[in-house]
Amino acid sequence: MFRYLMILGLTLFLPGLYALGYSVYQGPSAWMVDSQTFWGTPISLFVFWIGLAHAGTLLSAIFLALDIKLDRRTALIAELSTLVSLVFAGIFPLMHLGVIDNFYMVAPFLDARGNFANVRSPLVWDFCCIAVYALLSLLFFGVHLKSREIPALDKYRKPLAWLLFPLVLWVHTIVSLDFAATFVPQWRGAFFPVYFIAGAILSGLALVNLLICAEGYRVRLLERLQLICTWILCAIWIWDLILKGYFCTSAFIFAGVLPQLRMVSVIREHRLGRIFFSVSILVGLFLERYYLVSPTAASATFGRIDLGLVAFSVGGFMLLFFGIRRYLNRNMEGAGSYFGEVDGTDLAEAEQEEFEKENFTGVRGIQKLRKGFYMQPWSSEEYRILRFPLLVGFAAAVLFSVWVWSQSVFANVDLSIANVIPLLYPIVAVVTAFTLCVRAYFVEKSFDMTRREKTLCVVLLVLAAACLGTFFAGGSSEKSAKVLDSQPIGVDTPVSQNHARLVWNARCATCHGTDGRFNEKFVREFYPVPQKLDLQRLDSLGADSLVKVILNGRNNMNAYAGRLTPEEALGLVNYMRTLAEMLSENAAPESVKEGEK
Amino acid sequence: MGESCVPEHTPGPIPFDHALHGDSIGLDCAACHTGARASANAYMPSKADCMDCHRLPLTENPGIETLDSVLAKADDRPWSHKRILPEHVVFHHGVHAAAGVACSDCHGSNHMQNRYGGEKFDMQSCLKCHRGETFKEKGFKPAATYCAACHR
Amino acid sequence: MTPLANSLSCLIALGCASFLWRKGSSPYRNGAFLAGFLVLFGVFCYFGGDINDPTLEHYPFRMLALCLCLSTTSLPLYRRRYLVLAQSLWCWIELFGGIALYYRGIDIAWTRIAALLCMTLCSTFLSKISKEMEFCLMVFWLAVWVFF
Amino acid sequence: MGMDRREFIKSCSLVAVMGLLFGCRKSAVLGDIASQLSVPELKRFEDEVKLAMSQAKKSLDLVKVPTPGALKIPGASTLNRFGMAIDLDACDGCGKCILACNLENNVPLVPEEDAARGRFMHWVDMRGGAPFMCAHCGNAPCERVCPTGAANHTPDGLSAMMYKRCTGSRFCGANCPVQARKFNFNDAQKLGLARQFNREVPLRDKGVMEKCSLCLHRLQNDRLEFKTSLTVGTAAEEWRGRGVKTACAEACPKNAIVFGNWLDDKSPLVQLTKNRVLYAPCELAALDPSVVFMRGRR
Repeated sequence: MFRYLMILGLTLFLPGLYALGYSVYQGPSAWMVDSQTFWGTPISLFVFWIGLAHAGTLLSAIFLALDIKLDRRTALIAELSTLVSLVFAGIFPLMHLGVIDNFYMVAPFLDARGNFANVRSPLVWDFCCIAVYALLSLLFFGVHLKSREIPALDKYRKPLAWLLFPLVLWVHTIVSLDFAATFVPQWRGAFFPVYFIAGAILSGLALVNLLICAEGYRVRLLERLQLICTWILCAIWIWDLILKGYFCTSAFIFAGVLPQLRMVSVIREHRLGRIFFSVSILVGLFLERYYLVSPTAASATFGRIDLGLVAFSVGGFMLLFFGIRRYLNRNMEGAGSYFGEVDGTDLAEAEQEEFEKENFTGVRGIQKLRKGFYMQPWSSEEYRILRFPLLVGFAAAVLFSVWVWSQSVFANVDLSIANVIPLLYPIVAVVTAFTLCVRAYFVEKSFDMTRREKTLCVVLLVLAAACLGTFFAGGSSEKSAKVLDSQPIGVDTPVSQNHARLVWNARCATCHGTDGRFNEKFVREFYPVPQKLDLQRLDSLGADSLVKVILNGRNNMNAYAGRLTPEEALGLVNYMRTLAEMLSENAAPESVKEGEK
Repeated sequence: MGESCVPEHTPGPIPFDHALHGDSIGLDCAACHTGARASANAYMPSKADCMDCHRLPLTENPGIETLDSVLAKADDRPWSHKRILPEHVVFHHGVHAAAGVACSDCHGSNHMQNRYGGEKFDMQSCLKCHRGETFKEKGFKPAATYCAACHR
Repeated sequence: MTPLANSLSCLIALGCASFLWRKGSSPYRNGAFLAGFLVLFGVFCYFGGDINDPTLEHYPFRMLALCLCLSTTSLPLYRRRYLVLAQSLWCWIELFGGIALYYRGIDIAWTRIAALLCMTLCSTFLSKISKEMEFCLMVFWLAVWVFF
Repeated sequence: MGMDRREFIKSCSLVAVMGLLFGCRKSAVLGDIASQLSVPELKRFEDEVKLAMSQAKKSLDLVKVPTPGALKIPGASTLNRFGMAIDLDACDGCGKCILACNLENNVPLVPEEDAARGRFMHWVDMRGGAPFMCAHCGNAPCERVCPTGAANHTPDGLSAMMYKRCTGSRFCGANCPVQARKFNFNDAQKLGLARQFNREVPLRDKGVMEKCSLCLHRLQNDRLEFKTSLTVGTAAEEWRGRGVKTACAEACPKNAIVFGNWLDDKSPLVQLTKNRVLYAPCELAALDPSVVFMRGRR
């Protein structure tokens, strides 16, 4: 089964890879680009895949955090799909850049040049959120896998889930702000955070349901949630319609109307029917994002490259996801117990029914209520584990804000707290998770890693360090090829007194001195003493003849014809008058001084 | 990373010693490197610039005759160097000199021994000085640090 | 939106809250109610305010969050947890809606967010939630809605 | 362990392939061909301006705005705020400003298919029969969303664009309410569509945003020269950018484009707009634009 899916994925992936390569080579003109926003398919795909990436953490973490039970294999499938989706969600914003080599400039680290990313930009928030989300999802998945062997790790899952719960919502909120914070009329929407989260949850659910179908079982809870989500999304679309008079009919049909067929039991009970609902929802949501990202009538049409990019992501996802599934099935001991090959489908279903009953009818709750169920605030196990790391995380976030504010880049920028808030939680989360890991490593005695895992950790650390180093160092810029030799002659325009002064100091002061007296040191040793500068002499010679002297030279005076323009020479003559005036003013007291001697 | 500055002087046939031409005889750097105090670039002297002084027999040193003969045969523009700053960087040599930055602050005093280059300029070192973090003892006024002051 | 319509909206939210999470109600019922309320709030906004006013963009969602907050008081179990979550949701909508509007030149309602955040933190300390406490909470939310 | 090594080598080679993928965008082989191509003739630039003028159709919705004052960003200069006013009564839409701008700023040509779509690189457009360019908003939306800070404000009122810092996310273009920003979809140098008429302005690479810079280079040069030639005795004098004109203002035969300093009473801008009614595009009116239109007398 997985093998055929992989082959299908591969057949989609290979032409898609060509499209990707061509896009990277050709740049943004390769695909359909909206005439107003300059964005296009890659950003639609990014929003789509980041939505799908919510499946795993949403289901696994949020259900775990909220005590809604989900069996292990569904949770693991969901978590794995998150990781794989994130890979593709990460590729598209990267490849859509005009100058891909400069992508590191988006990271809010100080670089060797002393630059800093503009933390006011939602794209910077995006970058941080997605990076942190990917890291923590990987960690969550790893802990989940490992907790089977080392039960001690199980108690870290819930704290991590609570950490991921806001993060997963945060990520999509930030993605929505990419749109909502702009002036594009079609993206007016302070409600976009909720809208995008609803869309993401729905697409995530649809993806997990689809994957579960591929595994050959079903989880009714998720199917129901999926149906309910379509209603809520439809309600949001209606509000969008009220607000802007804009409605994506195709999305409404695919993701709003068709899934309602689930109410027909014949279709619901058939596996193909269930696959149909999920696919229809996914198609609908992709179309929705597509029309959202390209709001104005496109000047180009959806072309082969756009299709190729879609194929690349879909095929790539299938290839990677089922590849990993197959790999895990083969190479991991007891993969069955992870991914449920041994559970019978019926068993799971029965189990599921029970969970649902418990969760939604409150049977379990009433039992607990009878027992006098009550928990002191701030006393839960997960909170105690999370307490110290959270403190470290918050401290780091505060430090980061202070550091950002002190960046000189923001000296001319009206930076407000609203600009930095979106960055804070990802920082809290990543630092907290890191501290949690360090703590777990030292606290848990039974915790040890196999050699391969250790190598993996080291490789990851080295990669991370290499990334940070690259971000810090930045690219180099091409040096100018200009060769400078002697000063070229300037344009012959009238020169100001100030300019004349500069010319005088550079060209004349060697002999004549900056103040119009002689440059004693130079003249005394080598050169004939030049004529004294006084007003009478200047007047008697006249400006014209002085200009000629400067340009053509006389006696010991050199010719400057090739090096000064006539206007510059005239400027010098004028400046000489000023100097002479200054000299005659100073002469009187000095002659008195000499007399005293 | 960084744009290290290594001026590539073409060692012309003309024997030249900075030590003989500098402060000792009352010459300013800008006398030969015209534009150093006045324009965007500091230039190299042209032959005419040399000949301003050297058309007269200047000293009784034994080498002066060979020098004069070499000079007479030399190119119009005997020296050149490469501008190593990227095209998008605006660097005005004159404005720095006018602000009171001494030549040796950036270029060191190695050239007095006729050793060139080795200055390391990168954006970080520019920025540090502009922010007033380096050369504190010189008391320079803090300079512009917004991007468009130096880039285009 | 006029103060009158604003007050009216919180009454609507209060009325709607009583339909949620009834004992023995299925998730379908609750989901349908949520979607229905959202449409209702949207229609209310359309008639109650100027649709071109940017602050109206997330108004129905704020109403929904208020409605959820109010409805949590009648939950049988995990009341504190859902109380905190519902208030966080409201905070979330206010904060990120505010940030989106801030980029279009409208100031963020910091007092409202701060009040909600304080209440969210405080309500994590609530032990058994008595009838009086329920009432106080509801009054607080309505006050935040109307006055801040 | 053998397995490990294989895995390691595999991942290493994967990284190398990725690196190659990235590297080939600017590889030496491709770069060399680029530099040897011929430069286009002036005639083509003139023709393109004519073509763009014939395609211009967008009208402008103008609303009244007050005279721009000092910028409201921290660290803003209280002496300078450069801007322009375009006299709609004098302008006859001849389009000389567009060509002047293109030549001054080395604006590249576009390939035919882009021209057919109306996707020109011109910094000055014709909208509603008058030149239209970036308004250098005091509260610029493009700068707020630029992730790298490549679009940023100078203290004296220019919305500047640092091409080397630009990563081409095109977020600024999306957020500009009047679409004054142009994206370099093509490698104009490689396609032989760019020509450096003016050595003072660098050619832009493929994949970066550009827009009217208010002839930043002229202001920069003037400022630096002013500071260099400032006599020591009169240090109190500050640079006000007097005497600088943008290329479009210089080229306008009717003197309908006035460049100057909004905060300098001696500036022609202040003097000529004194008795006029100022307008700005309605999308920008709330964003404190520096480039405005004037029409009618007060």
